[in-house]
Amino acid sequence: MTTQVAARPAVNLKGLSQYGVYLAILLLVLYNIFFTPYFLTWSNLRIQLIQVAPIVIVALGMALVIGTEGIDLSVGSVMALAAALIPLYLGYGVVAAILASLVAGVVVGLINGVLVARVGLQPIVATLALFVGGRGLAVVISEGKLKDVRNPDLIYLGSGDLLGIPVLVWIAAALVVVVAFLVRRTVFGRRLLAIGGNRPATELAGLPVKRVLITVYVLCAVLASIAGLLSVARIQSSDASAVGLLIELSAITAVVVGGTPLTGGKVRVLGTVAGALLMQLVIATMIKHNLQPSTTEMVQAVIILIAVYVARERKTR
Amino acid sequence: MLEVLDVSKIFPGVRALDRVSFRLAAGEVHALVGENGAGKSTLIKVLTGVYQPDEGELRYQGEKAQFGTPMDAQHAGISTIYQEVNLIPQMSVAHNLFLGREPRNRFGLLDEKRMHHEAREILAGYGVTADVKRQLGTLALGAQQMVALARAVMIDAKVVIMDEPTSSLEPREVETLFGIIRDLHRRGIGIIYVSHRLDELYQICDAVTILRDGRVVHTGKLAELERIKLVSLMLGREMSGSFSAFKESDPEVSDAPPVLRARGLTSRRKLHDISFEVRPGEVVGLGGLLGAGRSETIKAIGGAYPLDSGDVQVDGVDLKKPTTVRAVKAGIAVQPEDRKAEGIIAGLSVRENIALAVLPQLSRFGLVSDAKIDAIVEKYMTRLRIKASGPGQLVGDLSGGNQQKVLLARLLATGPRVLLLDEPTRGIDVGAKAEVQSLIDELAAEGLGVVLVSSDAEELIEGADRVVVLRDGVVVGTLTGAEVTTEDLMATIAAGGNQ
Amino acid sequence: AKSEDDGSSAGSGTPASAGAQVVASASSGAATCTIDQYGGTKLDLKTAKVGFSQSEKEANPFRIAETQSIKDEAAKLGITNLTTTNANSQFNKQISDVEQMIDSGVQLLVIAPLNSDGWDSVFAKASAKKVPIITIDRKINATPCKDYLTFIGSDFAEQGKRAADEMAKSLGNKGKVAILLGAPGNNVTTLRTSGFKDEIAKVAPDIKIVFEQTGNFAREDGQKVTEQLLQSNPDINGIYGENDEMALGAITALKGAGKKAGDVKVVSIDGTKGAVQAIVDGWASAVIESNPRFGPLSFATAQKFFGGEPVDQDVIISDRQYGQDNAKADLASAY
Amino acid sequence: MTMTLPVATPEDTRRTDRTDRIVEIVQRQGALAVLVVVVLISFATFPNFRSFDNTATILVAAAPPMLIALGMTFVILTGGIDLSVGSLYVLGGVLAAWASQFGFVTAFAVPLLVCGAIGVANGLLIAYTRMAPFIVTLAALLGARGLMRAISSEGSATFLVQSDAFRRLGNGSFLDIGYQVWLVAGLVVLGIVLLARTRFGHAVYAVGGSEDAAALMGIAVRRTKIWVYVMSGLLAGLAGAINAAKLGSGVTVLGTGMELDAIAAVVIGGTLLTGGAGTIAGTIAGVLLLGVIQNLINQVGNVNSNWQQVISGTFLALVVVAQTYLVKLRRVS
Ligand SMILES: Nc1ncnc2c1ncn2[C@@H]1O[C@H](COP(=O)(O)OP(=O)(O)OP(=O)(O)O)[C@@H](O)[C@H]1O
Ligand SMILES: Nc1ncnc2c1ncn2[C@@H]1O[C@H](COP(=O)(O)OP(=O)(O)OP(=O)(O)O)[C@@H](O)[C@H]1O
Ligand SMILES: [Mg+2]
Ligand SMILES: [Mg+2]
Repeated sequence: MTTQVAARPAVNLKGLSQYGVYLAILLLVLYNIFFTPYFLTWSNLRIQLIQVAPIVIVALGMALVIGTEGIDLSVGSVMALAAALIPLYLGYGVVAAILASLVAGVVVGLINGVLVARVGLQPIVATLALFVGGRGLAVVISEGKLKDVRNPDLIYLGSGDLLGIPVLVWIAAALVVVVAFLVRRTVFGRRLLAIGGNRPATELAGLPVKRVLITVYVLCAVLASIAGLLSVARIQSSDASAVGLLIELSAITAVVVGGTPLTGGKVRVLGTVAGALLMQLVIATMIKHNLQPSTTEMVQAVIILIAVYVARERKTR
Repeated sequence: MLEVLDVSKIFPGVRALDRVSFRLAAGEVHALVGENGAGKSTLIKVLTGVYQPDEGELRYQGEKAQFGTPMDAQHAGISTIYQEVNLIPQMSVAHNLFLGREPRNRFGLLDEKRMHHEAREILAGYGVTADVKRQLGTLALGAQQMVALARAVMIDAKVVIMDEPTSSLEPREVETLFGIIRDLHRRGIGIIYVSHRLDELYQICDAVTILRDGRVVHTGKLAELERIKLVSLMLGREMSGSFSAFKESDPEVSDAPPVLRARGLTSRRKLHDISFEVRPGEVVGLGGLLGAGRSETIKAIGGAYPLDSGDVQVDGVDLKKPTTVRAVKAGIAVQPEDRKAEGIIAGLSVRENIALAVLPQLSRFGLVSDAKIDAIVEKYMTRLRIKASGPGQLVGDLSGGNQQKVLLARLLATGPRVLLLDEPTRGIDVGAKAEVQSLIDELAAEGLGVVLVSSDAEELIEGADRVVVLRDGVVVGTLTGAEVTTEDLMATIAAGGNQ
Repeated sequence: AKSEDDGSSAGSGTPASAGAQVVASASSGAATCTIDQYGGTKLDLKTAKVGFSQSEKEANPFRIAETQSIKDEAAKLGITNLTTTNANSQFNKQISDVEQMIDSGVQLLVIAPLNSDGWDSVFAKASAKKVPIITIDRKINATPCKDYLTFIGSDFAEQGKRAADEMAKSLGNKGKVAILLGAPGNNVTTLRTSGFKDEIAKVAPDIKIVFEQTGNFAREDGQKVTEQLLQSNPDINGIYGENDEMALGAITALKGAGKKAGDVKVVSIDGTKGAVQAIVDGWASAVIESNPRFGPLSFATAQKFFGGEPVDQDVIISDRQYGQDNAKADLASAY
Repeated sequence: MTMTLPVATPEDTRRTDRTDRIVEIVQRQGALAVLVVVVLISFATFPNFRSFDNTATILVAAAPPMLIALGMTFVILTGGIDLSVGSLYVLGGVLAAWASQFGFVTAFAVPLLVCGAIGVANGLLIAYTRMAPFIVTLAALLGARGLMRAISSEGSATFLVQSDAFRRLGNGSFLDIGYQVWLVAGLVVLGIVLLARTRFGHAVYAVGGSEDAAALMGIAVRRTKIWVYVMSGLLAGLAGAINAAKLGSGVTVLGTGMELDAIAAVVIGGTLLTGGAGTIAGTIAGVLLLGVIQNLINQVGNVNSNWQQVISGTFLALVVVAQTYLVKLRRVS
């Protein structure tokens, strides 16, 4: 029936909701250019990109999970596990250490995925268990000790440059491209969105829903473990009790502020990157102006609300 | 009594109501008809305060009225049964019945005893005998619809509005409903009645208003309007002959080996040793009352309902323990009963919805090929005459009939051997219904096996070559031949009960 | 598993005696407490039921050394009935941990409190059963010898003050300094900040404190904040880290920003191995120690108390400090 | 985050009501069943666990989380979530301690007013802007914590409780059970009555069951939503206040992760995160279960703090999986 598409009166509004995050970033950058000394320098941009990289990587995985109408609280614990394993296996070389930490991600992802897809737990609860237990396990593995890492290859990942741009940023950018490609161009991406849109319907259509869901949780955990190992490389030490603390909230915020609805069925990869960047800039601005934590927190609250309000889905049906 | 003048309602991109005027007289049963998406439900929602009109005004009992919320309308004496059961499935039957107006004791607390007692009494009058403490969701849809009806009528209403109340009722329940409507009619209560089933309209309605594309195209006495004329007005084009699009002639059913063979399907208490087979080109109907287990049978074959025993064969190959994935691979395509909850993915485009199940075939190394997808989407959109602004339109924005066609397109794209269709024409208008029906014929003619479930007895008789009748999860008979009538079907169902 | 250091770290075990706590003020005029004043009965510590409540996870060198020291000393003294709990940084859990130990009949409580206030309900319970409480490392704001027996620990304000002295010395009394604050709301943070600021104002008014941001006592946060700091205040001369972890993070940030050792003076508090090593390497100027080895002093105090001798109400330990002169030599005794 | 669970599947109409109800009770009160089993085992194993004092300690410690979980139950029943409760809890405590200098009544009034107001803000935003509750209350979590830090000079100032009456409420007892426990018990009973026996309670279930249907049935959906967030805010503030009374000061280093504990307790208690089904009795069992686990770990004694987390996490997973299994059993049988 609806052979419609009569002139859309709300074009401007819609544009605003699509590009709200980018607009917010622009405003914040403009503010900083005028009011923050030394803001417009390459070294400053570099620091911001380096600092945001781990959050972006975690948020990418989170966006995939949220696209299936799920949520993953365990990402911080996965980072801790990955971090805890690195010093243990660094003796075999950097490749072994990285593999060990990725395996940790795979295992956690499998557990989450099976709990969600097969046992049928609600994602927030399924991942809560590993949120609590995972970090404990990581600290047990590391015997509660912070361990310095000196392996030059690993440290290169965290603080080296390639063609003038930090390796860390290259890696994050590459992962963004991969995930964007995954969502837009692959069968897996389409299936993921379909599950988020209507899981019973997807199941009845004969799609391997459980397999896709498990894969999504594994991907999310593996991305988190990459973030974990990169954090270790950057801090040049492994501290299982601290790495990735509360990152789940930052990641979820980045995803949602970036315009991906928590109700699933839609993933905005670039928006997610922008969301993370926005929150990073907010924090950087607060620190540069030497504001108190109380102010920082309240301003963050307001910015999250405004960004999400602008980007919220208008209910049309 | 209740009147709207020049009301318009605009949704982003659609003018759902365009200067509609409508008048309900006291004691009148007024039919509201129109194609899917004509604006019937929207008009009702405007009348009852769910939506505020963008233009025009509302008059109630001679005075200008404005309802901010459905609650306001209810207080004013306008009671509504909305399209699709709108009750709370997790709550008990009694709580649903009284929600928002529960009886209270002198401490202001709910009087559960009284509530249960009264609920039992009221529902008995509607032929519902289930335990009122049970979760509503565990009742058959028909019973749920009766609860919704009871809820709407039990308040002291002056106007009762019913949006497609019969789409999930069985014939006996429809009779009960009509009894109630006649009673309301006698008491001088105005009734607005929306339905796609034309027979019903002529049975009980006095007046009719026809909507098309959000505009009123006709209003007047129903008796003065011929059926054929009514349909033409609705569709905006001439309709000729029969309303059922099924071809009269029975196609040659070959004695080729069956494409689908279900044997001894049994599932805890719900299905008992159900066996039947479908040959290529054959349409097998599943008959029975609501709750007979037809939907479960279909889902079981499609791998979506757990079986305790029994097996399913496609082209002689056994599907060991059917799962949805295996069933689709083997060539079984299921169109579920509940389009919104289990069928379409409303937030995705027509294109994505159609391509969903065949993505692996349309891709290489896991990468989708846009060209291939476009080709297949184009093919089915043309073939099924899907009306959408383009392949990119969200399915949730389509009319019911077109949503149904998108769903069919998804099934057909998988290149199935057997189609299992559960209520394929529920809630879609006569035009779309005819299209879907002729499509079923066409597909069968191409050699597909089709299983058809429909609560509409006529559709079943005309559409199917053979009807397998179920009752309480047991096969109680099979009707074959061109001479089968609705009466035969009813008789078999009834006889099944006496065994 | 095989770590980077396997094979080379054979000699890392610290001798138990190294770095033992020393009481600072043995001044005879200080207030004391006896078992008669406090109430309770004499008993033999060996057979007594002892409870130790740790506040934070054993996930950093300070807490690990602290808990270990209590356990080791108990084992050494032959105390068999020691219960330990850990509140995982949740204050309410620490309160109920302690209450539960009182319920189960402990006769001596050693508490490393997470917070200085909020102990009312514990005191009420403990005083009803006359269980002596020794608080270690952080002081509780209450009446000694009544609510609790005694406090053993460092003077945090004094630590801040000493850090300020070292900072002033290494900067030659002028320059711009940034503070990496500890976790907000923590009285360690508060005291180490006020001690530092007051002393700077007194001894080196030409030193400007231009930047104060929290690093939550964590290395990563210390690094991140310092990175931002170096962008907005490239001319910074000194960084005061309220613990070693943040200072080490700051040093990583300094390295990342292309600074050389000694360009920016770093002073911090705690005395962990990593920080002392940083002095040896030239990145840090000084580290004020906060000694976590509370076991021997705690049990010695308890033994005195149960034996009827008076004990000081405030046992302030003297913290050492590490600088260029002694860092190398004392590295082994850092924790 | 609201996963669609198959909530109600059609069941055999012929099944007798009684079996239906017994199975349903076991399913619904799975947490209670687990709690009973755990308590019985602990009774047999740990002599100290049996003591009256220990029980009283568990109950007192469970009082503030119980209030928070009570509010959370209402919120989750409507299909929402409230992440701000941990922050409101700390804020409530700090405000109560500060306000106690003006007397007993203000010590309650101030935190209730402020936390209630934040609840109103949560509710309004969620009801009127259709923003996800998760994100609105996440912002409130940050905002409330910021506010708490702002009034306590970045958390460094601890207000001491000045009112003796207020302090007594925290540490006094009646029949050897703390006043707080009585207060909480009273509120829980009120909550149960409110949920099961009033129109508001039924509206809460209806909104969680199906928001659209509830609206069409004439339920004031927005008002119901606003109220549950107000209740959640008020109860979190009250929990903070009674905790401050117990501790004797407005401790600022509390409350992180409290919201997740509350959510875990509610879910362990059998309430669906999708809303529409669940009971307060289940929530109580959930809170007590978490408290008992904590207590048991201490009873075992000398468990490394890091293992404690591992054990808690594993236990949580086991309980929830067991719950789900019970639900499935019910569906199949
Ligand atoms: N909330 C809404 N937002 C946007 N468009 C809407 C909304 N509700 C209805 N529409 C559109 O308004 C038109 C009229 O819809 P309505 O539901 O009133 O049709 P109907 O006559 O009841 O159809 P049916 O017979 O399928 O029930 C359709 O084009 C529909 O897509
Ligand atoms: N609360 C509900 N919400 C959505 N759909 C429901 C609900 N309750 C039942 N249904 C659906 O309605 C269908 C009809 O239920 P019923 O108990 O009559 O069994 P049935 O065997 O499917 O009936 P039929 O033989 O007519 O197909 C069920 O298959 C189920 O999918
Ligand atoms: Mg309609
Ligand atoms: Mg059916």
